[in-house]
Order: sequence, then structure tokens, then C-alpha cells
Amino acid sequence: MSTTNVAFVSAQVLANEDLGADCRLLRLAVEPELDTSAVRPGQFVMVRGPWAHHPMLPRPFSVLDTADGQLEILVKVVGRGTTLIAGLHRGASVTVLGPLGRPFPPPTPGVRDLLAGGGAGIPPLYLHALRAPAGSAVELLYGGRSAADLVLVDRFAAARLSWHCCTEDGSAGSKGRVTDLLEAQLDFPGDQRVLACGPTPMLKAVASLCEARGVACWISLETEMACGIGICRGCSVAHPEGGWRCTCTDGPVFEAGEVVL
Amino acid sequence: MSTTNVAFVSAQVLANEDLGADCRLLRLAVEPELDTSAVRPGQFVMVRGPWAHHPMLPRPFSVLDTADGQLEILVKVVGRGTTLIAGLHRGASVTVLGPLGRPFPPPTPGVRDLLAGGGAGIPPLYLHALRAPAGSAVELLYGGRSAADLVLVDRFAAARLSWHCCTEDGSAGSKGRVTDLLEAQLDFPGDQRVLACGPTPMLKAVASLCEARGVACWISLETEMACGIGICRGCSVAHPEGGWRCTCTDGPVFEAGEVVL
Amino acid sequence: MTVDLAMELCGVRFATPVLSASGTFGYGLETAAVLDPADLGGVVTKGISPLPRKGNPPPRICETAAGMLNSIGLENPGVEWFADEKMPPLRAAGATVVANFFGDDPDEYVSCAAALDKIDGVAALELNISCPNVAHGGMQYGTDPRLAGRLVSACRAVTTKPLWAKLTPNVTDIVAVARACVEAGADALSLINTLSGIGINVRTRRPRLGNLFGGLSGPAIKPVALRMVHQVYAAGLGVPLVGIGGITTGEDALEFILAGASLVQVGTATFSEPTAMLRITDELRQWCRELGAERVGDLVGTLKV
Amino acid sequence: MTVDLAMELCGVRFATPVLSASGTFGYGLETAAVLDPADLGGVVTKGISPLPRKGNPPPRICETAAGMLNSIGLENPGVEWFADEKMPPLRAAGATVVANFFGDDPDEYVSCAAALDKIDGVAALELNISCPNVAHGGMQYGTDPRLAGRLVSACRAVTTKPLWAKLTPNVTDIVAVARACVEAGADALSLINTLSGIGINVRTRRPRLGNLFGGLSGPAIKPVALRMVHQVYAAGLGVPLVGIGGITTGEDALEFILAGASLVQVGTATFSEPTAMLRITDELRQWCRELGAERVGDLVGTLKV
Ligand SMILES: Cc1cc2nc3c(=O)[nH]c(=O)nc-3n(C[C@H](O)[C@H](O)[C@H](O)COP(=O)(O)OP(=O)(O)OC[C@H]3O[C@@H](n4cnc5c(N)ncnc54)[C@H](O)[C@@H]3O)c2cc1C
Ligand SMILES: Cc1cc2nc3c(=O)[nH]c(=O)nc-3n(C[C@H](O)[C@H](O)[C@H](O)COP(=O)(O)OP(=O)(O)OC[C@H]3O[C@@H](n4cnc5c(N)ncnc54)[C@H](O)[C@@H]3O)c2cc1C
Ligand SMILES: Cc1cc2nc3c(=O)[nH]c(=O)nc-3n(C[C@H](O)[C@H](O)[C@H](O)COP(=O)(O)O)c2cc1C
Ligand SMILES: Cc1cc2nc3c(=O)[nH]c(=O)nc-3n(C[C@H](O)[C@H](O)[C@H](O)COP(=O)(O)O)c2cc1C
Ligand code: FES
Ligand code: FES
Repeated sequence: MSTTNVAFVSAQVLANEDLGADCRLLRLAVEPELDTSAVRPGQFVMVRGPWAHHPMLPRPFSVLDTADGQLEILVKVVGRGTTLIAGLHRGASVTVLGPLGRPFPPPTPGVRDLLAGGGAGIPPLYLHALRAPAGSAVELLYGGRSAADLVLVDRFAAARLSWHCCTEDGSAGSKGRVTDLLEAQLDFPGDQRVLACGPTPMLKAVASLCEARGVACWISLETEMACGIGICRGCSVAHPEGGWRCTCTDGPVFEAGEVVL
Repeated sequence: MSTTNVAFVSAQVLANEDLGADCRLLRLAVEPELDTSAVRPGQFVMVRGPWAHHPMLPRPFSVLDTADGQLEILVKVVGRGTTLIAGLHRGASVTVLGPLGRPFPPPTPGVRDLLAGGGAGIPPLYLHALRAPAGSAVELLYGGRSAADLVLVDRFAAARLSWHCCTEDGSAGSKGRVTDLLEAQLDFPGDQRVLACGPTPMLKAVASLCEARGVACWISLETEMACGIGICRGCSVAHPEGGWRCTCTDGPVFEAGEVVL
Repeated sequence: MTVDLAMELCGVRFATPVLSASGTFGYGLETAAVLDPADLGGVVTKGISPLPRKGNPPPRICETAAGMLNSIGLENPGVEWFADEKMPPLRAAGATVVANFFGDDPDEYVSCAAALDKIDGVAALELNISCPNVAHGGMQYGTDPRLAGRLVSACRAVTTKPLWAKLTPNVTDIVAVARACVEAGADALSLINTLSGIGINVRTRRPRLGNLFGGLSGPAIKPVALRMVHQVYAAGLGVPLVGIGGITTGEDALEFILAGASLVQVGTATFSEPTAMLRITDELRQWCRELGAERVGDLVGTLKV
Repeated sequence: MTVDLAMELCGVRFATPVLSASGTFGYGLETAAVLDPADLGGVVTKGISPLPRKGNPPPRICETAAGMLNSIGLENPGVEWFADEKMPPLRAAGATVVANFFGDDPDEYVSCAAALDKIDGVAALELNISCPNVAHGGMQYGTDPRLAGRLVSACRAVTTKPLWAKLTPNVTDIVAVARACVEAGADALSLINTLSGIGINVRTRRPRLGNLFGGLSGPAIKPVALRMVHQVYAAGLGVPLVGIGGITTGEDALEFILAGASLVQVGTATFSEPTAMLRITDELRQWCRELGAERVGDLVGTLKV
């Protein structure tokens, strides 16, 4: 890992917007020591609020977007830590460590990027699409159980991204899972890659689809983390040839064959 | 202890006012199960905020005033628990257990009550003065290091209480300690009692003054508490004839001779 | 789905598996204004000794991260007072009473057990060989398997009521102590009591407790308690276990049950929230539903390792 | 008032008494972007074994109340790699390095000690006889005073560098183990390592750690750690102590120092706040001022009991 541009800073909550589906969008003003322009899509930050020892550990969140001195993250409430972070008021102080981890590979001229994500797995894909140089071929495939889960569609539209969505109950987009969308897109004749982020079963399905079609596939993993910077060895995932990879420093983005899901 | 009117309820912070000198006044809306009309001056409540396990224990606060379904407490910030409670926003939820403990003896016709208090030790005395029946002779003696410490003087004035104050630096009232004020008042010819609340060294000084003059003296004690209701035995104070008294159920108000200070 | 929360232990029926822990619920009626003790699985009393005990000098409690230290020192007015003053109202209230007891030496333990044996309405005895706060009558019996076994045998001889032994976590090998107690005739094992700890006031450079040493309780100790319940359960000693340590939610209680506890006790949580045991019971019922268990007993020891 | 924070231990000078704890600061340079290891009292490395070790299956960490469980299992690439890859940059960075090490059996311990003895820039060796997460090379040495003593003797024989023994809290009698280590030649004692604990995911009914058992660290364990430092200090064994367990503030560090620690190590706090050690050092300096201590060393063991 190159930690040279990692900073540990205190940050202020500038806004906390309810996106529905237990998701909130937090905009954070970070101190200048954290160079937001250095953040690459797929990277994450460790965030901790002003509470005492419980929870004690910070929580990892992908960077959704950056602006000068500001970071946005999408927080889906799943447990105690995310409940507290999602409940932070405007003006609250948090600490932010980042940017961390290996980003998605940047768009390559002539290669189409298919970005497959669901629920809280969408932020790094959104940033990848947003940052793709003009003329890149990037398609966002966004799935959820129902329309309410697709919390970022307004942003997609506002940013004029190219995207397709699907829901399990058919309430928005096509009916089905994001892997169905992906399968349909994989018939595309030219060079392409898949970048995916979401729950592990989805990543497994995506990876095996890609393997079957011989399409390069990158996935962003989520594991519990203590440090986020490679010192605790708590975030290990198995490598197919034995040994471990650290999700926080070798990942969170891995090529599908690099890890055992 | 009679616990028959004790209730454990959830409450909402209605207002949180900065009084200066690290003190805040919190007004709490308690559920109807807590009968605020049953609160007697000198009684306290155990308050806990919506944080997880640190701090874990609730904190005891004297009741400053009550209104229909509402309680007021004065919170002086001295450590982690009071910092968090003092920082609660309007609308925050807390739990309240109370009313608890033995109150001050009610005013007796023909006997003057001298109430000696300082800093965060003033709330129960204020309530005693406020609730004294018309015609009772009640004098509040209020001391602090400097004028800013006398956080309740506006209320005293608004309630038309009879009061004297003093400060160590002479910035308000007479220069000196509350025991100086008290000593001057003890020359009063008629029947009188002293009710005191404040730091232990002050209580000691008050008690010995009263003993020397043969004046009845009641003091309100502060100790660390876990339960507030007599089940943990954590709040013991020594009785002069051996054994312990529970500050939470035998007190917090004791006759001076009942406890070893 | 209705869930059957009742558990039977050594012939005693507990309406729910959630009991109060000794020393954290007085004698069961102090909180009657907010909680009916008959709604609990049972009330485990504050530790009782044959003669009154004064306890330790203050300060007796201090808070720590997600926990607290106490050095109450087993203050209590003695077994006679308990029988005369506390048992009649407890019986009237319909509470299931487990009497926690101790002594300064083996003779005292035995005389207390014998006295409790005769008290109508005491459903079971919990032998405290684990209090870290008193010089005698405390932890040394619980850290030496031979001494623990002898004490259990001696008490066993004087009571026909179910005898639970309450173990201290301050040992290298909890299974060795547990085994000694079971071999000596304990009907059930309660674990754990508090971890020995201290706190220091840096300003005064003095201990934060009058007695220096105290017992650590609360959520902080839950992982240790759970580990010990699992280890003792896995040792297959053939007696039911009572899980104690840092339980504040139904999920916590269920963790202990999955690890092998038939009953649980709630201690420190009652201080933060006097009605915690009722909430925990409700949450536990809800968890049984979610896991599809019709009887909480079906979940005991079902951790998949 | 200027405060002298430097401490000398067995001939090694530590610029401050605040060191990183093993396993919670990697090999000292991973966080170089936010913290210069030369600003610390010292860097205690992740546990080193003679041969590379794979460690335990995931999940390897889970959070608990004011603490965490870990079952990393001493994953490390071995002593040779440490010497070749990690020591040169650490030397260049000017860090004071204490090498924490272990082995699967006594021979491995000895060969690791011998290898570390030869590495230029390793200021002292910390013998880990206390890891609860591995079947061998771990806690059983630390729970039996005889085994602990033998291991210390054997390592003592192959190194002239200061040898610290790091003790486990999972014992009945910490002083017995401490004494055995000192009699066998340990120059200093580090205490404590983690408390053994488990966690259970009630939904899956599976352990929260791949290895089932893990080590509990963080603020939750501070009262236990402090108690053990006090007990060992009070036993007067004549060697300096290194206090570890739940330190997150300068006040915590000072509690350990008053209890008898000459140095402290900060572990889990680094995960919440990578620069915690620097803040703790500043706060400790401030406390020395408030207490009127010109040298932090003057405060060691000054608890008034
Ligand atoms: C690199 C990375 C990027 C992430 N980006 C985002 C994001 O942009 N938005 C977002 O909402 N979430 C994101 N997550 C997941 C987020 O970190 C977890 O949801 C959060 O840590 C859970 O904390 P908690 O205290 O609420 O849950 P807990 O109470 O700790 O646990 C609740 C449940 O979540 C699981 N869980 C806990 N921690 C993690 C974790 N780190 N990863 C996955 N599952 C976990 C637990 O096993 C449990 O089942 C990311 C995780 C990683 C590793
Ligand atoms: C019956 C009673 C009535 C009280 N009424 C009021 C009131 O009306 N307003 C108010 O501001 N405070 C009142 N207090 C004191 C208040 O409860 C404590 O200041 C508070 O508990 C400290 O919590 P903390 O977490 O902020 O402090 P901690 O971090 O726990 O400790 C900070 C310092 O305060 C001391 N301390 C801690 N708990 C107590 C305690 N219960 N009593 C005294 N000292 C303590 C500690 O020893 C330490 O020196 C009352 C206390 C009692 C017992
Ligand atoms: C204030 C206090 C007093 C206690 N007194 C006793 C006692 O008299 N006898 C006993 O066996 N355990 C006693 N305990 C230990 C508890 O019963 C329980 O084992 C321990 O607190 C762990 O549970 P918890 O984490 O839920 O509190 C006491 C605990 C506390 C906090
Ligand atoms: C993730 C992790 C890994 C650890 N690895 C080691 C190790 O390799 N060797 C060792 O002696 N102690 C190890 N420890 C124990 C710590 O050095 C320390 O003794 C313990 O965590 C208590 O301190 P703390 O509460 O400040 O974390 C580890 C602790 C953690 C949390
Ligand atoms: S989270 Fe600590 S090494 Fe990855
Ligand atoms: S605070 Fe528990 S008995 Fe008084």
C-alpha cells in the first residue's frame, strides 16, 4: 500500500440527507490535510463519531463523491455503528482516515465498463462512472428489491450517466436481479470489463457469469475492519493459492480470481 | 424507603439552556406515569441518555422545579456523564427514574429555614424555598467563587424569594463564603433550622457551625450512585454509631448528626 | 407463534429463563413500584451470611468503560433477618426465590446453607464461592478446585434443595473448578461472578474504591463470561448452567443460551434501567420466534462450532 | 515547567513511556503518513516467529462493548523477512524497536530469540507467552509458572539483549507466573495480553470468530490490567513493568504508571485513532505538570494504598 497520501483528520458534518431505504447521504467537510482530489473511485474512508467507547472502532465507507475539501458518503443503517453515524446532526464532528485501499482500475480507452451494484454497494461505482473521462463507455447497472432501494437514481439522472436498473418486485426498471441485467449486457460484442460491488452472494454470481464469458471482473469486497490500514490483519480474505489478502490494503477492489469468495 | 410513587419513564428534552459556569438547565417532559406533583424538595431523579454502554450508569440530579408533566434539573458539567447530558439537544430522549430519596423536612410554622448552598448544590434549596407556604420564613444563602457561579439569581429574583449571596472574589454580594453569610444569620433570635447542600467541605463547616450554636441542621449529600433505589449498596456513608446509611434511600437529606462527613 | 419460555431446573420451574443476579436486585421488592418480581424467571437474592455483615468502606462503586467496579463486600443483615423480614413479602409476591449465600469459613457456609434449607419458599440455594471483595468467605474457595469441592460437599450434606455453585472467572482453568463442584454434588453451576479489577484516581493518587480491589461487571465482561459458559458446557459435566455477565439485551441472553446456559441472570443492566429484565425477556421471546423455536429450552447449547 | 518523559529500562532509553503494543501497529511504518515512529517511546512489533505463519481463518475480529475480540493467530512472515524487509526502514526512521516473538514449541522460541539477538537495531525482545489464539506457542506457557520459567531461561541463554516477558491475564495467580519469569532471568514484565473470550452470532448460531476463541482488548479490560500491574508491582520482584490494556488517554497511562508501570503500551486505541499514542503522550505530559512531577519516572508506583 502506498499510504503517502493518507491523512487522519477531523471533519464536520455539513449535511445529512435522508435517501429512504435506511440510507443517508452525509457530506463531510474535511481538513485540508486530507487531499480530496487524490481520492480514486473504489477507495474508502474510516469514519468515527464523537461517542465514547461503544462502538469503539471506526466504520469503513466508500467515497461517493468529492468536492473541494468535502467528501460524500452513503450510509446504510445495518447495526449500531451505522445507526449512530447516520444519526449525526449537521455540525457534528467526526474523524476521517483516508483515502484508503486499492481503487478500481481506471477506464481504458476502447473498453466498456459495466458497473454492477446494488443497495449500499453503489457508491464506488457511481464515482467511477462520474469520473470516467468524456467518451468512455460506462454503463451503470443498479439493482434493488424495490424502487425505494434505488436511492441514487436521481443523481444518476442529474449526472447524465448511462444506467439501467432492475428490481426484484418490478417496481422500477426491469423485474429481476442485477445479474440478469448484467447477463443481458454481456452479449455486447466489443471489449468490456465488469466492476461490481454489493453483497457477497451477488459478487459470487457476477464473478461466475464473467468467468463463464471470459470477461475480466473486478469486485469490491466488504469485511469487518479494525484499522483500515494494514496493521491489524483483521480483514483477511483467502487467496485461491493459499494465504490471505488484506481487504483494506490489497483491496477492497480485487480481480475476481484473486480471492476466494 | 417508600417507593410507591417511583416511576421509570422515558422523557424528552424540551429545552436546554446555558446558565454559564458550566451549568445547563434542562427541562424534561416526563410521561404521565411519573407524577411530578409528588416530588418533594430535596428529592432527586436518575437520568440517562440514549448512548450505549459508556457511561452505562444513570446520573443523579436534584429536582430544580416541576410543572405539570415536566421536570427541571440543573446540570453542572464535571465529567463524562454530565458532559453528555448537558449536551443533549431539544427532542433527545432520556430515561428518568424518580422521584427518589428522602426530601428536606417541610417548613414548620414559626421556624425560620436558612438554606445554605453553593454552585450545583442550589437546586433542592431553591425548590424548598419556592414551595414554602406563604408566610414561611425562608432565607436563601447562595455562595460561589464569583458572580458567574451564581447561576440561579435571576430565578430567585423572579420568584421573589428572600436571598443573600456572596462570592469569594467579591464580584457579587458580600465577599466571603456561604458559611460567613450563614454565621451572620445565625444571630437571629427566634427558632430556626439550617438546610444545606454543596461540596462536602462546605457541609462540614455548616454542620459544625450549627452544632456550636445548637441549631438543627439538615444536609443533602452527594455520593456516586449506581441504582438510586437501595439495591446496590454502593452509596453508603458511615453512621456515627457504626454501620452505614444509604445516600439514595436513607438520604440524600440527613440530619447532620446522622452521618460521618 | 407462542413461545414457551419456561424452564425446569432440578425440579424447580422458572417461568422465564431471565433472573436477577445476586447483589443487583436487593431482595426483590425494592423496585416493586416499577417491576413485579413474579414477572421474572426468579429473584436471586443479595448474598446472605449466617450473621450480619458490615461490608467494605466507601467509595464502593466506580464506573469503568462499559462496566463498573464494586466492592460492596457482601453487606447484609444475616440469614435470620432474611427469613423474618424478606421472605414473607417475597412469598406473598409469588416470586421464585434463589438464595445466594456465603460465609467467612466453611462452618459459616454450612450453617447458612442449613438455615436456608429450612426457609419455606426458597426454591434453590446459590453458593457464592467467588466474591473477589472480601478477604474470607470469598474467592479463595472458588479458585482452588479442591477447596471448592469440599465446600460444596459440606453444604450438600445439609440441604435437600437444589444447590447451585457460583464460580469466579479469576481462574486459569474454569472447567477444573466446575468439575470439582459437580463431583461434589452441585446441581447447577452459575457463571460468572465479577472479574477482579482496580481503578485509580490520578488526581489524588488513591484507589477509586475504599477497598482497592473490586469486581468488574457489565457489558465489558460479556465475552469472557460467554467463553466460560461455552467451555463448561462443552466439558459435558451433566448439570445445567446459569449464564451471567454483561447481559443487557435479549440477544445477549440468547448468546448465553446458545453457548449452553439454561437460565441467565441480569445484574448491572438493572442499574441503568430498572425494568431491563422485562425488556430482555420480551426480546428473547421475539428472538425465539425469529429462530423458529417454540420452546426456549430447544435452543440451549445449540451453538454450531 | 518542562517535563522529562524519558525512561531508561535495562540500559535502553525510551524517549517517552508510550509505546505501541504488539499486533496493533504492524511493523511501525504502515502509518508513517500520519505518525512518525521516532516520536513514540518505542515500537513493539507484531509477533515474530522463526518461520512464516498463516494465522487463523476469518472472521478474525469482532467488536464488543468497549472492546474487541481478535483471533489473528499471530500471522507473520517470519524472522528472516523481518530482519531483511522491516528492520532497515525502522532503523532509518530512528525508531526504538522492541521485537515481540513466539514459537510453536520451546525450540522455536529459542531459535527466534537467537535470530533476533543478532539483528542490529532491535533494542529489546518481548517474549509472548500469552497469546490466547493459537493452539501451540501460546497461552499454555503463560499459565503454568514452571513452563513459563523454563521458556524464559532457554531464551535468556541465547540473547544478551533485554528480555521482557509478556504475561497473560487468564490465570488465577499472576504473581506466581511473574515471579517464575523473573527468577528465570526476565529483565522486565509486560502485562497484560488479551483476555480469552468468545462472541456468538445469534442469527447464524455460529461463533463470531472463525477460530471461536479470541482475545479481548480495549477499554473494557483496563480494570483487570491495572489490577495485575498493581499486584505484580506490590510483590516487589525487582524488575520494571510495562503496563498494557485499554489505554486510550494520558489519564489511563498515568493510572498504570501510578500502579507501578515504567512504560505503557497502547494497542486497540490506535485502531480508533491512528494518532492516539501522540495524544496520549501529550496528555501524560500535561498530567505530570498538574501533579508537579518534573520526571515521569518519579510517579512510577506512587499509588497511595
Ligand atoms: C471497503 C468497505 C466499503 C464500504 N462502503 C460502504 C458504503 O459506502 N456505505 C455503507 O452503508 N456501507 C459500506 N460498507 C459497510 C459498512 O462498513 C458496514 O455496514 C458497517 O461497518 C456496519 O457497522 P454497524 O456497526 O452498523 O454494524 P454491526 O452492528 O457491526 O454489524 C451489523 C451487521 O453488519 C455486518 N458488518 C459489520 N461490519 C461490516 C463491514 N465492515 N462490512 C460488511 N459487513 C459488516 C456484521 O457482520 C453484521 O451482520 C463498506 C464496508 C467496507 C469494508
Ligand atoms: C442526590 C444527588 C443529587 C445531585 N444533584 C445534582 C444536581 O442537581 N446538579 C448537578 O449538576 N449535579 C448533581 N449531583 C452530582 C452529579 O450526580 C454528579 O456530578 C455526576 O454524577 C457526575 O457524573 P460525571 O459522569 O459527569 O462525572 P464522573 O466522570 O463520573 O466524575 C467526575 C467527578 O465527579 C465525582 N462524582 C461522580 N459521581 C458523583 C456523584 N453522584 N456525586 C458527587 N460526585 C460525583 C467523581 O468522583 C469525579 O471526581 C447530585 C448527586 C447526588 C448524589
Ligand atoms: C453491586 C454488585 C453487588 C454484587 N453482589 C453479589 C453478591 O452478593 N453475591 C454474588 O454472588 N454476586 C454478586 N454480584 C455479582 C453479580 O451477581 C454478577 O455475577 C456480576 O455482576 C456479573 O453480571 P452483570 O455483568 O450482569 O452485572 C454483585 C454485583 C454487583 C455489581
Ligand atoms: C489485533 C491484535 C493483534 C495482536 N497481536 C499480538 C501479538 O502478535 N503479540 C502479542 O504479544 N500481543 C498481541 N496483541 C495484544 C496487544 O499487544 C495487547 O496486549 C492487548 O491488545 C491489550 O492492549 P489494548 O487493550 O491497548 O489493545 C494483539 C492485540 C490485537 C487487538
Ligand atoms: S482492517 Fe486492519 S489490516 Fe485490514
Ligand atoms: S445507589 Fe444503589 S443503594 Fe444507593
